[in-house]
Amino acid sequence: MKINRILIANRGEIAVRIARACYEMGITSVAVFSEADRSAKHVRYADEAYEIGPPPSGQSYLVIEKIIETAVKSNCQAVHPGYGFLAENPLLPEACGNAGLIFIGPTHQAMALVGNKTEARKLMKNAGIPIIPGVMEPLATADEAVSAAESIGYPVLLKATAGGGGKGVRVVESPDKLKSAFVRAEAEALSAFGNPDIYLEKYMVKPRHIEIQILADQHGNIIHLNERECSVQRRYQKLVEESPSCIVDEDLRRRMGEAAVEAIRVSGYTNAGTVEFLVDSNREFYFLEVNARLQVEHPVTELITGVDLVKEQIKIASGEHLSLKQTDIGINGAAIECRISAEDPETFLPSVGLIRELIEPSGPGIRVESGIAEDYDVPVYYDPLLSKVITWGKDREEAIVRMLRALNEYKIKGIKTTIPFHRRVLVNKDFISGNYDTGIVPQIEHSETSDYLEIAAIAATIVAMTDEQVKFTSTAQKTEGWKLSGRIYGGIRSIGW
Amino acid sequence: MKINRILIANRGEIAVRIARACYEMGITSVAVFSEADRSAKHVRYADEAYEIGPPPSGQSYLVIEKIIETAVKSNCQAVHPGYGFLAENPLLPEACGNAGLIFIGPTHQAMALVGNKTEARKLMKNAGIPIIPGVMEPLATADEAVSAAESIGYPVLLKATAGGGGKGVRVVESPDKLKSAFVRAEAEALSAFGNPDIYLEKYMVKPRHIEIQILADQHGNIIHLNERECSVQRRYQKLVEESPSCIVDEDLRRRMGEAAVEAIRVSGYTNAGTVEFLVDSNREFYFLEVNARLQVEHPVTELITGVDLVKEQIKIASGEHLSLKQTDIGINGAAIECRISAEDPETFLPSVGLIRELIEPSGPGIRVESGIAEDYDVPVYYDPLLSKVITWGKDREEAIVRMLRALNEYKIKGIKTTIPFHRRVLVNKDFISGNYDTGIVPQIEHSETSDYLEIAAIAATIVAMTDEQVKFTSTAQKTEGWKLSGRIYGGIRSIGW
Amino acid sequence: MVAYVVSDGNHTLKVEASRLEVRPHDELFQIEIDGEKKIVSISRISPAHLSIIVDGKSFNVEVEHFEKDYQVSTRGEVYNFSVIDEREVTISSSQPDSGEKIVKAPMPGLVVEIMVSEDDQVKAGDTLLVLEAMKMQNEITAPASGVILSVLVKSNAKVNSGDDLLVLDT
Amino acid sequence: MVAYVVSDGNHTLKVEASRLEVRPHDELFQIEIDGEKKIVSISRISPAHLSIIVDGKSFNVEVEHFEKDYQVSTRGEVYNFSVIDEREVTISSSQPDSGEKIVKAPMPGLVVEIMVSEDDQVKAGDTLLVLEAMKMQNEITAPASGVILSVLVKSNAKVNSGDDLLVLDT
Repeated sequence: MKINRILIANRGEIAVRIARACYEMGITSVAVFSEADRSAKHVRYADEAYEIGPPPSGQSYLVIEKIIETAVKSNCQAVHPGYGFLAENPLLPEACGNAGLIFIGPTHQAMALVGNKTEARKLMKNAGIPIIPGVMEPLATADEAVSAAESIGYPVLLKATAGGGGKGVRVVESPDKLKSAFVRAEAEALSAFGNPDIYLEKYMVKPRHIEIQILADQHGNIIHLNERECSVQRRYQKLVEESPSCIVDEDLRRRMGEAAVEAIRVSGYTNAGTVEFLVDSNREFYFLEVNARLQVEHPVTELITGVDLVKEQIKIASGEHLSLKQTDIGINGAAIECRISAEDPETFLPSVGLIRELIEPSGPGIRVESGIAEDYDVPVYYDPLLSKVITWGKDREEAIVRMLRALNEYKIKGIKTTIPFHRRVLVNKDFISGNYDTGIVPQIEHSETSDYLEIAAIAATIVAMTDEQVKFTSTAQKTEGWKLSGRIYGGIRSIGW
Repeated sequence: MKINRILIANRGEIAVRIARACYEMGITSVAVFSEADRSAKHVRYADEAYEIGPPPSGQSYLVIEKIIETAVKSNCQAVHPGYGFLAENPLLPEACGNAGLIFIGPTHQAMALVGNKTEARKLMKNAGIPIIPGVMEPLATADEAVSAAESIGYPVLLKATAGGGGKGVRVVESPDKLKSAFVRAEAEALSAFGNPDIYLEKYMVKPRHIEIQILADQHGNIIHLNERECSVQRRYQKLVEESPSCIVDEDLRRRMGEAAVEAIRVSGYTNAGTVEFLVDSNREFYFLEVNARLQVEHPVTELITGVDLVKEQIKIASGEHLSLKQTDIGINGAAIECRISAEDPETFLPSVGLIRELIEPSGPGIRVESGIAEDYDVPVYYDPLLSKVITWGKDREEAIVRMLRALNEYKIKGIKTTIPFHRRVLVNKDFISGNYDTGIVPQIEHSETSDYLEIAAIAATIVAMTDEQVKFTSTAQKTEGWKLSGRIYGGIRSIGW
Repeated sequence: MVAYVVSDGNHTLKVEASRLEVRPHDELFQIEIDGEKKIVSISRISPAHLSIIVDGKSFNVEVEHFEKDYQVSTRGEVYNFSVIDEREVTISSSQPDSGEKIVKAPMPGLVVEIMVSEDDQVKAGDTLLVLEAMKMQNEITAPASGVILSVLVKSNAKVNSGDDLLVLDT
Repeated sequence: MVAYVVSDGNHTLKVEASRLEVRPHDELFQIEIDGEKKIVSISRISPAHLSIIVDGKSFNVEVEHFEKDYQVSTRGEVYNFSVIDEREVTISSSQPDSGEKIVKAPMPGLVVEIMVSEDDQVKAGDTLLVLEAMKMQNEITAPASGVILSVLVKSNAKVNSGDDLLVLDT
């Protein structure tokens, strides 16, 4: 079925990303927005836009009925969920099906199957894919957890069967702490996912997080698009991703790729998806989970393969056969992504407020995926991800130095962002050498240089001196409702620091 | 010799482009600027910056002594000329050599040789490279021109031997107009180049302009990096360029590539250069000239080959062997460039003034090379090129639709630009089909749509209504020297339309 | 309710607008355009940059103006309007076909050459002077035949867009 | 000549500045920094964005400030300064070690849970309340041991950065 109109059930950079793909395919894009997002970039970018409720996402972006109602009312044939929000909730594809809408993603059955961690583990084990040693069923009692941990050996990881995003996850180092950790994990899982089921697996100390991008059509054709390394993580949140991985050679890539294709095949999974693995220091890989959606980090794969994953998603959802064969997929150079968030770069505390000035990096090998604009007021209600910078280089070294250049060029004024943190990652010697794992973030130090201290002090003095001398008569303007405060007053508005 | 510091003898987007390459190579970039360019982007981007004179380029960017003096004073080892200004003046490489500086480009001898059109024609003819039928020596008298035209057949083209940029060029359709055209061309050549020599060749009606990018090291290694098609021209000025060309197949590419490599070899030419050809409707190609510099349109080649031409230039200049072999050069997808100029998109009259708001396009497959920034006052003294948008696609169709998206996203407020013109090129059916030649520009029509007339009228009304109601008290601020006028007043500042 | 007459030369629209509601992130207007009523949501991103949603259609609109001359662009289309408050609309007094005509600079630039002087006879299309801007020489031609009454600029003068250059008696 | 004391906690610099000349595209200042004199060219790109050239070195500097707290960044480095007019420098009266302490919101957010109430005894590091912002729950902890004198916010309240949350007697 030819898709002419797509409702984008998301906001921020990914909603803009999808609207751009729609434009390039001649498809009408339909945005939805909460009251807080009336002037957000995705609303302005889309061809159409409909309000779906108050600012909290529980009353807007997460309300399936409103999404479906808007899609039907605006004559859309399909719904793209992006990532986050409803993207991995099987009730959305189910509701789409009931309303005669195409869901751009897997079937609700396949999504439910891979979303259940213990079911997915069993499936993969039966398919001969290595899994992390652990129990195969949810733990009925804390005592079961104790005996399982005994046989596997500490440290162990407690995880919610229905989990995701690090919630309901606890590392347990020794037997004395297991029972209380189990009780707390159960409570957290119940409150977060409405399902208290907990299972247990071996805790891998500082593995590498490496995932395989998959495309699967509705006719049984499945290909993989190489790996992404996402080991730069903080509290299970990825911060920097790259492709290819420094430790994946052709043989390992082939083996992981085949395992990922098999994982998708046995799950009956279609559309774009990602099979996540942990890789230990012996370069043995273990199935972690299937991400049943487009990933935040999909652009690094796009840059080295030349494939537009969002367009492929739409083509697959409309019933087309994959136009690409496995042999069409190569690796051209290297790509890195940094996620730019509205957070303090030291404390990672959120920072919201008005973007007073915005200068995006450009020039050779730089791609920006952004959900913000100048004069945009970053709301407190949603994920702090503002944008992503992705660089391409003929090799990893060039991609890294381009990323440093991009981070230097990128100016987001009025709020704090994680740009300075990313700079520190990029100059970290373990990161540069490629010899790093998921333990890298705490080791990244703020290597302050006082090289530019004098220049900075001179600049501060000039601004201090000028602000004293210039008497702005701007109150009248401000009350007229212009969003000009940031422009008019030197740097006076500065929520966030 | 390792190059650690480079003086960039240019301004605008190309100076920024070169400074970016320097950053990525760990090289200190040294900018020069006229009084009018103190706050220009290239000055702010470079590590160091030195003023070299008053605004007119004849008193600043074109003064070789000032360039050399600044390079020596700032301890640079090398000078990069960019394009335009002194880039093809052999006196600059000669002066560099005398001052012990590396010139990033060919030797002054090779530059002088290819810069003399009649000498270059003789050289190529002797090397067996097809040239456009015409005389082999400068014409001594108007009568010589008449008899030469007689034997070649009208229309003919009069060209300055020392020429470039369309100056001293006249098309003559019939014998009665030849003599007076010859006199005027001679006068124009003398005033433009200090050399009145004129030659004559067959005027090719609506050929395609296709050029081959070359890299040649100082050790005799020469490779080509495929063709660029630059047939979208207005008064011999390229406006849109693409690679690969729609009419160049593998066989033609190999033959033109070999001819270009041979042209470079017989000229003793080193560094990056371009061999321009005209291609007729029978796909026969004829040598036009060698451009002894980096071209404005070099990014389209970079996007399909993955080679950073500026970095290669610097490596060649420092004496390195080419790290690339001809077999390393492939074609990955397709790329298009649009040159964005400060000109009225209908009349092409210049438009200068303050850039009040700047939003650059981004997302998949878009690269921007820009010399401007928000709050920058575009000066009247220099070339109107503001920036370039280059898009990459897996095929030409994707590159075209991405360019349309980029042009829609690109907002340069306060002055007029050629963005609307480029939109019209991109939707022109001859351009889309690939079946176009250098005659395309006059055929590009302004296909006005009134689809958005009502929305536009509503927007104008809202602004008119609001401007009446809001009384800005901004005079005080303006006199304080802030460059905020554009921000504060709706759209009141608008030199240029 | 304020009414404006908006014209791009080919089309003339009467637009009436009244603000219905100011909300935290937008303003609602009732617009009557050529007799048709619409409710329109306007979010002012910056003074010259509006987000408009009407009947679910979303438009990013850029509006620049110099007095009553507006340039409005959206979705890649550019419209040049005159916008006049209905109360100010009077019978337009177009410039008379004959009489004194002031030739103005169509762009900023440097006067590099003046081809005419006072009392010269010129034909429509004759080059009067050459303005250089951005390395391009631009010929300023006579809009009609007539006699040069006065030349208001000198060689090497820097002029801005709209500056008076010459007076022509036609 | 104005003098400021600029400090980032580790370094304190005395900076004196006087404007020498206003030129069309920049301003020249004489700067004396820790006794050393320099001529500095400043071009103000926007209020918070300066181009500085000194001894040929070119710096793009971003300056944001809230009252006397400055955040200055250039070439990827970020400095946090206090900038005080020399005339205003007095013996700084630091907050007393004991007594009433106001716990302020370190960021804007929603108060999702309050763990303490009036007269509660708390230890340094105890969680006092949870602020949610951008889908993250952030625990606000006691800066010192003491007794809660009053709780100034309610559950579900929206607070801004710097708002008072509780008063603690230490």
